[in-house]
Amino acid sequence: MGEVNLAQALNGALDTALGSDSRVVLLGEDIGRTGGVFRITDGLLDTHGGERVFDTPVAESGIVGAAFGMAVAGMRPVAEIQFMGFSYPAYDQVINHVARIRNRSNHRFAAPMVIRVPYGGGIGAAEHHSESTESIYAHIPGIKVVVPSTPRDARGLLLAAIEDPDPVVFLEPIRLYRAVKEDIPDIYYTVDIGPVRVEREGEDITLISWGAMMKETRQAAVRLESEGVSVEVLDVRTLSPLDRGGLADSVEKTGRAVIIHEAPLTGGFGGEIAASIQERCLYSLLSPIVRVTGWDTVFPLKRSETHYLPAVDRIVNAAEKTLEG
Amino acid sequence: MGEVNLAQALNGALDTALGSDSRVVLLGEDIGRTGGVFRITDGLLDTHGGERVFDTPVAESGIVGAAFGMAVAGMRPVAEIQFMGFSYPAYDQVINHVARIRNRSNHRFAAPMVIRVPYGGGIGAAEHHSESTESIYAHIPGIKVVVPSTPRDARGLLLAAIEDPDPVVFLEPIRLYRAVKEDIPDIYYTVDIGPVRVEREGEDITLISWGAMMKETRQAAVRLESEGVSVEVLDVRTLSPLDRGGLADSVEKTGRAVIIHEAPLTGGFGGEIAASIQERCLYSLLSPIVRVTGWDTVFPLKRSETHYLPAVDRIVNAAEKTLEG
Amino acid sequence: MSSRKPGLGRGLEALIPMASQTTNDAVRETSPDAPKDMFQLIEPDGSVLDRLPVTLEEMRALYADMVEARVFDHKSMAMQRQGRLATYAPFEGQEAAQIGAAAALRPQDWLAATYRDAALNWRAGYPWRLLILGRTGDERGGEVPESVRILPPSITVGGHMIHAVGLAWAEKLKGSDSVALTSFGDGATSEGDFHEAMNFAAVYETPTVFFCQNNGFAISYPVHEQTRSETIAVKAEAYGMPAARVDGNDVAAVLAVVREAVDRARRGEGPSLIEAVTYRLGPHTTSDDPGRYRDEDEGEDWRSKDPLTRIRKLLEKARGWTSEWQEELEKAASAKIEEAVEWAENLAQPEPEDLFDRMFSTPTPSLQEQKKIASDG
Amino acid sequence: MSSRKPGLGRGLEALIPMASQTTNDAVRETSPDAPKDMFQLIEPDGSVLDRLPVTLEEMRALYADMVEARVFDHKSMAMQRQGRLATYAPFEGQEAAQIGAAAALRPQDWLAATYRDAALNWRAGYPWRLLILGRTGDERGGEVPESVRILPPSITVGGHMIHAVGLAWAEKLKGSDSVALTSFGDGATSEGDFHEAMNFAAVYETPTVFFCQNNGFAISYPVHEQTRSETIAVKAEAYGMPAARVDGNDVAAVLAVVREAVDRARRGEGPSLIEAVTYRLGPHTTSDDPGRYRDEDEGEDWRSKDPLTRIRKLLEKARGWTSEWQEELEKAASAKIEEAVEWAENLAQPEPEDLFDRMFSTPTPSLQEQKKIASDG
Ligand SMILES: Cc1ncc(C[n+]2csc(CCOP(=O)(O)OP(=O)(O)O)c2C)c(N)n1
Ligand SMILES: Cc1ncc(C[n+]2csc(CCOP(=O)(O)OP(=O)(O)O)c2C)c(N)n1
Ligand SMILES: [Mg+2]
Ligand SMILES: [Mg+2]
Repeated sequence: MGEVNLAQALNGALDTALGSDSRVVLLGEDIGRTGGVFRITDGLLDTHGGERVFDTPVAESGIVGAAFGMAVAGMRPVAEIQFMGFSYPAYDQVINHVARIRNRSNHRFAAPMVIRVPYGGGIGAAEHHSESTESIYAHIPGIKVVVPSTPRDARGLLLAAIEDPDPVVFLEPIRLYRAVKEDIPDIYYTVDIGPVRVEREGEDITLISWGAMMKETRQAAVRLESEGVSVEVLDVRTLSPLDRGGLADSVEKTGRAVIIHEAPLTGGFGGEIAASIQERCLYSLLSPIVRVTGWDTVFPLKRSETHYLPAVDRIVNAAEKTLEG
Repeated sequence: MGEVNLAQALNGALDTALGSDSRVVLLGEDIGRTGGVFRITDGLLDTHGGERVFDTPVAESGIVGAAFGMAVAGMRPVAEIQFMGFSYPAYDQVINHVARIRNRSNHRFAAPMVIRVPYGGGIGAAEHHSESTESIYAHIPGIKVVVPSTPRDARGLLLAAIEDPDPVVFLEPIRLYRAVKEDIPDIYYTVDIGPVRVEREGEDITLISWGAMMKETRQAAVRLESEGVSVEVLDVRTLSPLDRGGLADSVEKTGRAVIIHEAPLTGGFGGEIAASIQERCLYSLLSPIVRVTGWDTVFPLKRSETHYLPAVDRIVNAAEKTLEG
Repeated sequence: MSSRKPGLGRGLEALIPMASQTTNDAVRETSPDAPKDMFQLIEPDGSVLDRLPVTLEEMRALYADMVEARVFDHKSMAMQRQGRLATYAPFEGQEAAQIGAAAALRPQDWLAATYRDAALNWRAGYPWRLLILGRTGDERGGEVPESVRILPPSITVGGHMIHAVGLAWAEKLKGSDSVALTSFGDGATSEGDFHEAMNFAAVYETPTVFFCQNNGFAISYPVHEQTRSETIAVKAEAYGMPAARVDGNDVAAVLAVVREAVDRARRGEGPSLIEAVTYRLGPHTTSDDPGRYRDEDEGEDWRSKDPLTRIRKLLEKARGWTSEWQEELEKAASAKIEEAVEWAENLAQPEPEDLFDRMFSTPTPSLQEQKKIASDG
Repeated sequence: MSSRKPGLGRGLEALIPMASQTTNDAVRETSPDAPKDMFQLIEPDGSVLDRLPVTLEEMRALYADMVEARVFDHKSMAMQRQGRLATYAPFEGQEAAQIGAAAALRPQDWLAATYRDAALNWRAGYPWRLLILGRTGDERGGEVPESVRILPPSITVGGHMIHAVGLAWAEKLKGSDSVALTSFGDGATSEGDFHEAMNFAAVYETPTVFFCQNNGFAISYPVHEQTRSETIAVKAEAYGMPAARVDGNDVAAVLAVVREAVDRARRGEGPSLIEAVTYRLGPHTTSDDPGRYRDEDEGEDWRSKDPLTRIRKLLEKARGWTSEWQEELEKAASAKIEEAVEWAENLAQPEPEDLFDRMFSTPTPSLQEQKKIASDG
């Protein structure tokens, strides 16, 4: 496969899945002829044909509900929602049906399906195109929520999600689609859904993030290291089920944590992570766990985007304050 | 008004609002002729007529969207969603429109409206009838989320919500509708949206809850007091905006906190509260903040309900462990 | 133009009023309040209007099924009053619609129905014992046998219709000849999900049958207030989909129409919508008080159109019914249902762990941890 | 039956093909691909088919508005390419639909339109400068003057249609004679929210006009794949609502039909649906590449139906157009738009605090705290 960016890694994973499992079908708005607004499905209609890749009407609840029916009947549908801000019409299908059919039927039926959702801001897009509402999905029992931040993970996690016997909401950081490149294996491989990935090992402080904000988190880590701080960086990767042990292990060691996400503070998933860590390692905490997040506001339009998105400075400042604590 | 239960207090508040403000209209499924499945709107169609109280088709997005339009045009609509488990088809309208019109129009338009949603389990109901997904609403910037647990608060908060120049999601604990009685003033009064209510003062530990779980929380407090523990009980009442100061003040004093809610643990609003408290008073914490919550499962049907709902025992045990810490 | 044609002269297919076909006008001229312009084979007095799609023996079997369903319904109402079931949504009055529709399905066909469709589900293969178990408040009631392709009853209104589109779509892609039928009420057609499901089915030509039991009410809200379209059937025109309106209290007519729709779907001719006009004789659920929103008279009127009575009258004329047989049927049905109730009630209560084990194929580490906490107390 | 009638003989009202009225069949027989059976007053070559709803001077004004709109559209495309606007959704080809519809509204009427409706919004009272400001990525673009009853453009597809139902419902309850018009695309009719909005409007008889610009595509997905109904207009039958299909490239026809729908609504006769058949000549947005999903030929074909050209030809015949006037119009329009652009670009950038101050009537304590953190860094 050679050096690919995150978007190419996803495209390759979908191609591989279509090629290796005849139960896999793709459906979504504009994913066929145009290859999707982000071109993640580019070429797949041509390669795999109109019985595997479906353009759909503009109807998100219909997309997810139809995919659900297909999954129950034994297919492995991968649905694309064009932007996270357009996923809400399908929220009812996700929480009330996709996440529940196994429970409702005591395992008689299941919905092995993937809902791919580009998310996050930073590209100066129109309203609703920059959402990070991962916590409303991570709160739903019965689905898994996965967010890759590297091409390698993107391919491995997407293939794992498609293989998974249960439904997976797969969030794709728009801002990273073409921003990170990596050499990844040209074979069928999966990355386990669940474990956090220790991206960088360190002793003094743990920076915890996922998806798009990994970019700024990595930059902050480099800055802090240059100031002589030994930084551990965790890429959560799977928000649900959450690797509480993996998170606690790191903070147990460093005694300090900063959680970074793009979503608004209140009710953002950082709250869950902070709560969980203090439950497990309060007595090792040298300083309060701090969250660097978006504000409790609507994600703003282009002109104000930088006023909203947590910048590297904010992360570094928070880490420095934490280190003083 | 004399001694009324929570359901009667709400009915009275709606009657008062309809009587005192001609902009107020009610809409929802079966709220007219039958007075709603919980009879909260009982008699209001007769008293105020068919131009103020509207039965609607079974279409939650339509209900909220139409109420939104009415609010923008200067009315004060109060929409009822029959059960929280049926609120999700309207989630898109809430997050993408109701919560945003003020921001989108830089104050030119606003949506002063109330969405009433009965929530919570404990009555052995069918699937979807026992949901507690308050955290998916509390995460939305631009709306307020209120949950009364007493008749007095119910009336005062509902009148405040209707008066509020911004949209309010008003959650009503089904289990408490007829379980708590109280003498409340027979006048127009409001209770401020925002501040937590210190329901009981104490020194050793803070129990934090809201809505339906206040019942078990109160019982746990009594049990603990009988064991000689001085318990402070906070009724959060407003999940958003959250009274972070009020919560911190109490835990600053007691050094210990247990948060109780019915929703699943992961991504439940207890995470936000715990994260916020440790941020503010880590150095006063004598023990980790513990959450006693529903499990990360679907809310089960009648036969298993008691396996899910946090019982008084679980709260007492958690408090006792916390007190040892 | 009415489609009620006396006599037994013509073939069945020509009789079925599909909205996009010739009898279109009949469909469009009817109103839910005056359900006269709809396909009918048997009148309330038992007289037959056209050739029936079943033999006398088959008709006796359909009747027996309706009796069994009604026994179940009455028994369930009684049990709920005794606190032995959680809420129950009775279908009394809708037996013909439900048994007729189910009789048109084959085991390989999928079914996605609602909380009120116990008779439909049962006749299509969902065991009584599981239907009862579910209503006692036990998730194991949703675990139908491996061979049964019926989803657990949908409790949300409207959300399950699109599932039948996905199920049918999958079957089409697999090249099988299974179809999917989804049953729902008049109220459900107000949900946006109805619209999306109808549109997807039409666009992808999935073998889906949309079966609407228009029983006059969405809880307290009468159908003529829910919508300004003259019928539910006419809504199919928005999707370029054929539709039929049928007397939902006429088991033969329902069977004929649904069978035709199922056959069309199986032949690759795509989805269709059927409106079965019927009436809920009982309350919405055991917690409902219909006195708040409808006249007793209306109910009496509909009682005279009872789906069981008309078949009994027909069979009587054909010497296919005796009061002894009726007694036998009722006794047998009671016994079967008693047995099912006993099974459900004697089943060991669910364990606390079940909660955690049912969420995923394998419980996640988080759930395992929570399970441990739950069992340690 | 075609509704194209030559000559200038008949009154306007009789000409408007409302689906539930006489010309129903015309609406139902047409297909989006062959938009011939629709109401038209002016042919592509500028010849007039029937009495026009406007005087020559009014027609000149409509033409001037269309020219101004097109100048805006071209200017915006260019600005976006220079990085001065965020994404832009061009409306070239849809000027007649938008200007015609807007011309039927009065200041007291409400409007809820979309990202592609800049011309419609502008002609109804939304200042260019604010439309531009919004597209530079500034929330202040949504702050229309106090007297203007236009919601900021909807970016989600479909969610805003029900808003026009609520707005109209409120006006009806208040006893005013304001109506609400909502504009949306063919793609939006696939959303469940379209269905719920149409149904609510019909059920409560709100004075709402549903104005659909069927421009052939939802991004890349052609309208004949989006739905199997022959037209968008026919969908109104599912709600018992009248509908009309109109040549969306004929400004006079659009004005006549929308005016009739607005008048009906104002007279208390309830909502209606109008399908304006048109074509998006440009890309979906500045980030779209139409080459991936449609032939250039198709576009050429539609260019020959250009809504501006046909009015120019008509005016030419009536000696109401000269090339000098055209130049004047374009120059004046450019100047106005330049001025608006300058205003928007020179407006002080938003302050970081604005984020927090815009969320509620008064910022909550939490937001005040966050604002402080943000400004302290
Ligand atoms: C999404 C959703 N909204 C509301 C409800 C509450 N509810 C249960 S049944 C019902 C009425 C449904 O009427 P209809 O579809 O005609 O079916 P019927 O009960 O008459 O069989 C309502 C509103 C629900 N179950 N789901
Ligand atoms: C709810 C929602 N889903 C998806 C999108 C992405 N999207 C933007 S425009 C569009 C196509 C809309 O087509 P149509 O309604 O015909 O309007 P047009 O763009 O042709 O004017 C889509 C799918 C969106 N904005 N909102
Ligand atoms: Mg009904
Ligand atoms: Mg379009």
